[in-house]
Amino acid sequence: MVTLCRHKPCPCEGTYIMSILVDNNTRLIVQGITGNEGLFHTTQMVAYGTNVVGGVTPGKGGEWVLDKLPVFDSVKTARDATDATATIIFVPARFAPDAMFEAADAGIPLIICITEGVAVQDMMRVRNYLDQKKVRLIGPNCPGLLTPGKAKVGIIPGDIAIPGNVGVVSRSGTLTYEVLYAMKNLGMGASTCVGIGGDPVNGTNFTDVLEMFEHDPKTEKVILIGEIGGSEEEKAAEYITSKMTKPVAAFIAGLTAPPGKRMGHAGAIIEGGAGTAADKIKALEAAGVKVAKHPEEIPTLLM
Amino acid sequence: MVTLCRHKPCPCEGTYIMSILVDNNTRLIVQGITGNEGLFHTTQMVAYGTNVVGGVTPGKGGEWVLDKLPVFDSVKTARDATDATATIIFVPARFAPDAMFEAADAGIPLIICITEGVAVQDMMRVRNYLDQKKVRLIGPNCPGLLTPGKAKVGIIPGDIAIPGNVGVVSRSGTLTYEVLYAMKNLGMGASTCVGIGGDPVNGTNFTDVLEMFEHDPKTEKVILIGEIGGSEEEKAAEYITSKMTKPVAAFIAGLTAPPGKRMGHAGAIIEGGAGTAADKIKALEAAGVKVAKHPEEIPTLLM
Amino acid sequence: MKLHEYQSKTIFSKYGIPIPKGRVAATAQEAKQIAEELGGRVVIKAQVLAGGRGKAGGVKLAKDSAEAEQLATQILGMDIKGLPVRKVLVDEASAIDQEIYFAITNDRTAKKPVMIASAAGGVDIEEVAAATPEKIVKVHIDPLLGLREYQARDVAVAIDLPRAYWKDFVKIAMGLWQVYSATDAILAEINPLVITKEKKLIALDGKMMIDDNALFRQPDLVEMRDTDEDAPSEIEARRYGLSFIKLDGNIGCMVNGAGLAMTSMDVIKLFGGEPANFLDIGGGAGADKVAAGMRIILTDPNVKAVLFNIFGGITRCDEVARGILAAMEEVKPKVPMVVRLVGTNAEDGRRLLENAKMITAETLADAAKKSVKAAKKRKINS
Amino acid sequence: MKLHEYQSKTIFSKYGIPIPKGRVAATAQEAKQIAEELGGRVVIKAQVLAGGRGKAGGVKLAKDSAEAEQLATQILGMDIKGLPVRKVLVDEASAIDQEIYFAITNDRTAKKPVMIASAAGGVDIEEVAAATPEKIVKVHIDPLLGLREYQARDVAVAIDLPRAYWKDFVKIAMGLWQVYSATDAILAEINPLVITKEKKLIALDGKMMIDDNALFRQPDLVEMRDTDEDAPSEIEARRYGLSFIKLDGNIGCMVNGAGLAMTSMDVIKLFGGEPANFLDIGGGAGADKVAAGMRIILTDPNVKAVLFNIFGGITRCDEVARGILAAMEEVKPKVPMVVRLVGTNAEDGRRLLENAKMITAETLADAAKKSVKAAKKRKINS
Repeated sequence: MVTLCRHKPCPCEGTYIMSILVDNNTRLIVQGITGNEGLFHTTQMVAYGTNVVGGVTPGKGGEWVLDKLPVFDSVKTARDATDATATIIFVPARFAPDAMFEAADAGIPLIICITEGVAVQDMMRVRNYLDQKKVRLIGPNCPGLLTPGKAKVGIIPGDIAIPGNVGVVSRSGTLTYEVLYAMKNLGMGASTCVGIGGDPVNGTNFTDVLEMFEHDPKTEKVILIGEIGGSEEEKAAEYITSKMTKPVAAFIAGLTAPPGKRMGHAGAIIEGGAGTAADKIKALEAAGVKVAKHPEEIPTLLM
Repeated sequence: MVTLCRHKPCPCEGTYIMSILVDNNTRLIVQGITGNEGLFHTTQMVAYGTNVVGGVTPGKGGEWVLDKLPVFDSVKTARDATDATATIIFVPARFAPDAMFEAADAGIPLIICITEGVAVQDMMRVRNYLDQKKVRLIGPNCPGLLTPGKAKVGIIPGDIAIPGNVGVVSRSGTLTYEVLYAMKNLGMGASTCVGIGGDPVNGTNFTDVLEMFEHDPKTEKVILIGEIGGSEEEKAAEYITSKMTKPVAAFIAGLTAPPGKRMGHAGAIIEGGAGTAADKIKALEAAGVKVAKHPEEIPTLLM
Repeated sequence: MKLHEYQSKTIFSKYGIPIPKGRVAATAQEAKQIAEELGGRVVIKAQVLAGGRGKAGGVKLAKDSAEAEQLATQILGMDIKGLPVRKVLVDEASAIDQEIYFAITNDRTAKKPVMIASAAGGVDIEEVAAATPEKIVKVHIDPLLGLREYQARDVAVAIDLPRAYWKDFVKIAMGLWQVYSATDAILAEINPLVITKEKKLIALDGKMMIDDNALFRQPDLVEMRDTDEDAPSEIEARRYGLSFIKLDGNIGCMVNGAGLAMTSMDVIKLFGGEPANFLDIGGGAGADKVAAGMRIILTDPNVKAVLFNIFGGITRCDEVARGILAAMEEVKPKVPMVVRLVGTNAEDGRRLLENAKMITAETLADAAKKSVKAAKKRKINS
Repeated sequence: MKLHEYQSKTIFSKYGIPIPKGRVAATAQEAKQIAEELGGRVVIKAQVLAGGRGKAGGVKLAKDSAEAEQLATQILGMDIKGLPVRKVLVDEASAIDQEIYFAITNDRTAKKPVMIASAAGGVDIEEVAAATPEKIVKVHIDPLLGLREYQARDVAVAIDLPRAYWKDFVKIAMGLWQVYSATDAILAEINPLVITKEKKLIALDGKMMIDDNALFRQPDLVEMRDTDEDAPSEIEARRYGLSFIKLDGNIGCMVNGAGLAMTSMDVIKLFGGEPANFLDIGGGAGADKVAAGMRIILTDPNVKAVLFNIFGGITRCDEVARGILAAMEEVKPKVPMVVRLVGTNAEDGRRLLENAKMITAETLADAAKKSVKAAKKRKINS
């Protein structure tokens, strides 16, 4: 069974799962387990030692995957049969919203959605519905979670990270691997690596994860990997300033990126001046965060 | 300010307002205050002594009603200006759903909707939205609330009831008046009378109100007035059996009513065998409730 | 408001639910022609807004167009539960492998729409539901989110639908949800939804009921209303916004409020009488509504006495009294009238009726007793 | 995906939002004819997918059809921000009393759609937002419930819209919400929404952006895509599902993942180089995608060196290596190539490239330095 936050008073009000998110107690199902990507990464996750307990592909209930994982027609039957505590979604973008609604309705408290390219109006509906149900979502368009040595729930290559005391949170995919790899090369290990995904509307954000790391006894330092767009990095800087006691180092991608296609005047009005890499770096530095000039430099800032 | 439930442990989990629902501390606004019905009943409520603090009619903000009640363009401005704790809705059926959504969004914790004829799919959306926001709704299609001698929030004629220790809850309108009138003629007074309305999908139900009465120190006995259709009376009987310590008397209208137009097979499947007056009477009698043969008999069953 | 089978199926088809080829006919000749166009065997189905038409002989299989004409003649001459058959639907016949029950309706207890399905569809579905409730699947729909495909798939799984049909079933379910939402239905029912020998899912029969309170935004549906089958008195009542149901007794009732109206009927019965109707004049009814109600009551030759029970709230008793006086002027009733006025402006109302030779009563029980007595007396006299 | 003004306004009109009479023209003759049909004064507006066209002289008022033709000729000959004007919209001119800003877009922070409005509409709205944010009204919309009329009314009140216009404004707001929902828009903007001297509310200009991720369910909108204005390399990239943006530097980049692609550009710059493009081949790209990406990069004559930075995860390095080899076979590149492969199947990939005369690197910093050096050398040599 999942480990719930045990802090008293509980900073998350019982809404999320701690220390952080996944470990050997996680019982994982895979939505889209018989698809190409689903099957490939299920194999990888099982090889890593993740406790995958089954999968879902409508129309393939009753089949078996890797000779030992049962396939179900629905998340509900999968959960009933396996006591799953988390689900990872590998279905195509147009089916991903339904997959998330289904997981939430089946009572799965933690959903990791790897799928890229989910329509944003769908994501707003999903997010608002999941919030009502107090379900935690990671992603979509994210590489998932890695608690080195314990569980890999996603697509982060398992061999590029070693266990340790540094929490890593990132909006990016392969850039995260770059950082984990640089850490490993310096002998620095990660407590958990959380890829929150780069979509404009997603589930868990930087501040949520920083809060988990702040309260996680296994995490002593934190690396934050951001990029241009939105204002999550600025919000993270606010949280770091007001609540965070553990040291944080960061990297922000996109200093040289051309300004994105503008969202009319509305974009400028809603986003305000925020969103550039320079602004984000400034906000983080003002919060006492050391910001690296290139990814390989990040771990050295915490040594 | 409204009086919140003060029971420890709180049986309502802080979601409703007690002792019960309205009294002299209620600060009421009227949605649709400048309409015919709204104005007529505002006059009656003010005359009764209800603390009406203003009203809402979009497009008439800045006007005054009865020389002393300010009219606002929106519930939000009305609430900001008056600190209203409850609202009563007198707008036409097609605008009533919006009026309820608006009141909920403006943060009014208690909504009484008198309007008759609201479409049922609208009501399902309203009810589910209000539940999310933890807003209490009475009605629609109901006569509202009367706490004799303190506050009249609705259309129950004030002079047909006297203060007392009997809680009255009813799905019907004029049938409720009949019972209050019979009580008064016998010198029996009411703590609060709650008209929950007869629509298939509404806000507060019998069990909610019975629970409030059970915990209300001012209520010693309860009268329940039901009618054919649905299964709220059967649910009430279950609650009475398992939780209620105060004596209850009841009347169920419709013993001679012809069976209603049938809702295909689905109606029979969903409603099951329930819904007839005879079934309801049987369920209530099994719960120890004395059931009257005609309305004037009800008060005598509690004497 | 109920829709006919042919109307329901036309709407189904608009939202992508497969239905048999066919058309509605008002004459046997038309039926013959449709059968010719369709070729092969056809089903002739009486279009009446009443259940049990199959058992009443209103649904017949014809092997060719000649037989179709003959059977249509027969069915168009029938009365089913008192309703004359004015139209028949001529559908191509389907070879059936399985009958499924599938509907979306409101669950008032859950405050949500609900899908209901069963592998044991057909006319005996209610017995299935009563005897083996485990064969009935119910899945609620979030009214703010709408039906999601996985919910439809869950239903397919739960009724043991073979996998080959899941995709089509999901399409039908999503279509039925759109039908339900777009038409403000309180019921959208397919029974049976059949698997044909050709391995297709088809909605063989359809039933819809529309929320009368939502008709203001459903102008197309209002035009579909078939008033042929309502009693004239009910059509007249609807015109005035009155809620009226004709019954078999002899004491006419006019009451404000549905609950009080039912109660008045109950009390009449309790004291040995039989109500002739249910009539709720609603809240705040003016003199014209009251007069219309009285005309409608007095059209019924069975009525031997009339009971007025008005508890003024929104309704003002003086207005009601004026309506009664106006109607008496017009229809010159010959039956005794018992009137009981309480509440808003009751004094004024009573004063207005002082010279109208009506029997007055103080309480409902008193009024009921007096009307029962008056009706009996009248019976003996007449 | 951006829509042109004329496309946006056609959609607005479909959902009941009033727009000026007018039509789009591809030639000055057509523009003249439309002006004749409309009569009176007309506005000629360049249809390009770029902002600031008014300040660039792309919007002109013509007093008659002759002047319309003359101005259309002039505007159709323009380039605005590098984009040739291929079409003009000819609208009847409006006499304006007030300009309002009104839009619905996504608020990513709130995870909800948001209405934005201001009484101070027009081209300077962003300055208004920056200098006097209190003049900007924002109201969030529940994505499960949708826009409700009272919210639109609240906006009308908040921007001090005179009461006489509330009803029309609410209609326009509900219409814009339907536009936004039905088209999967990420932006539906009316600027200005004007009050005319004739006391009417009209959407004088419109701008829409559609969510590319939702185009699978928007076939009608896909057909509206104007590819004339995209760089040919970007169109080619889109065909292969690659994310490509041309830049002004001389070091071509091919990277998997947007964040890592941006980072690679940043690191090139950090070590003194200038990236020639942004190119994300995405996750799990096969050899064909890689080959297409390489062709696109090498079409740019400015490119003096290419940096491949692949961190294998879903993407397998051996697949990427095969793509590089295939593309090299085809395009015979003459510029130096720096390649860095890490992660899934990196060993296999490196082995495949052993004989391809590429510069290899261990880290990103190393790879960036080497490519900068290679590009400089090449510059001197060439």
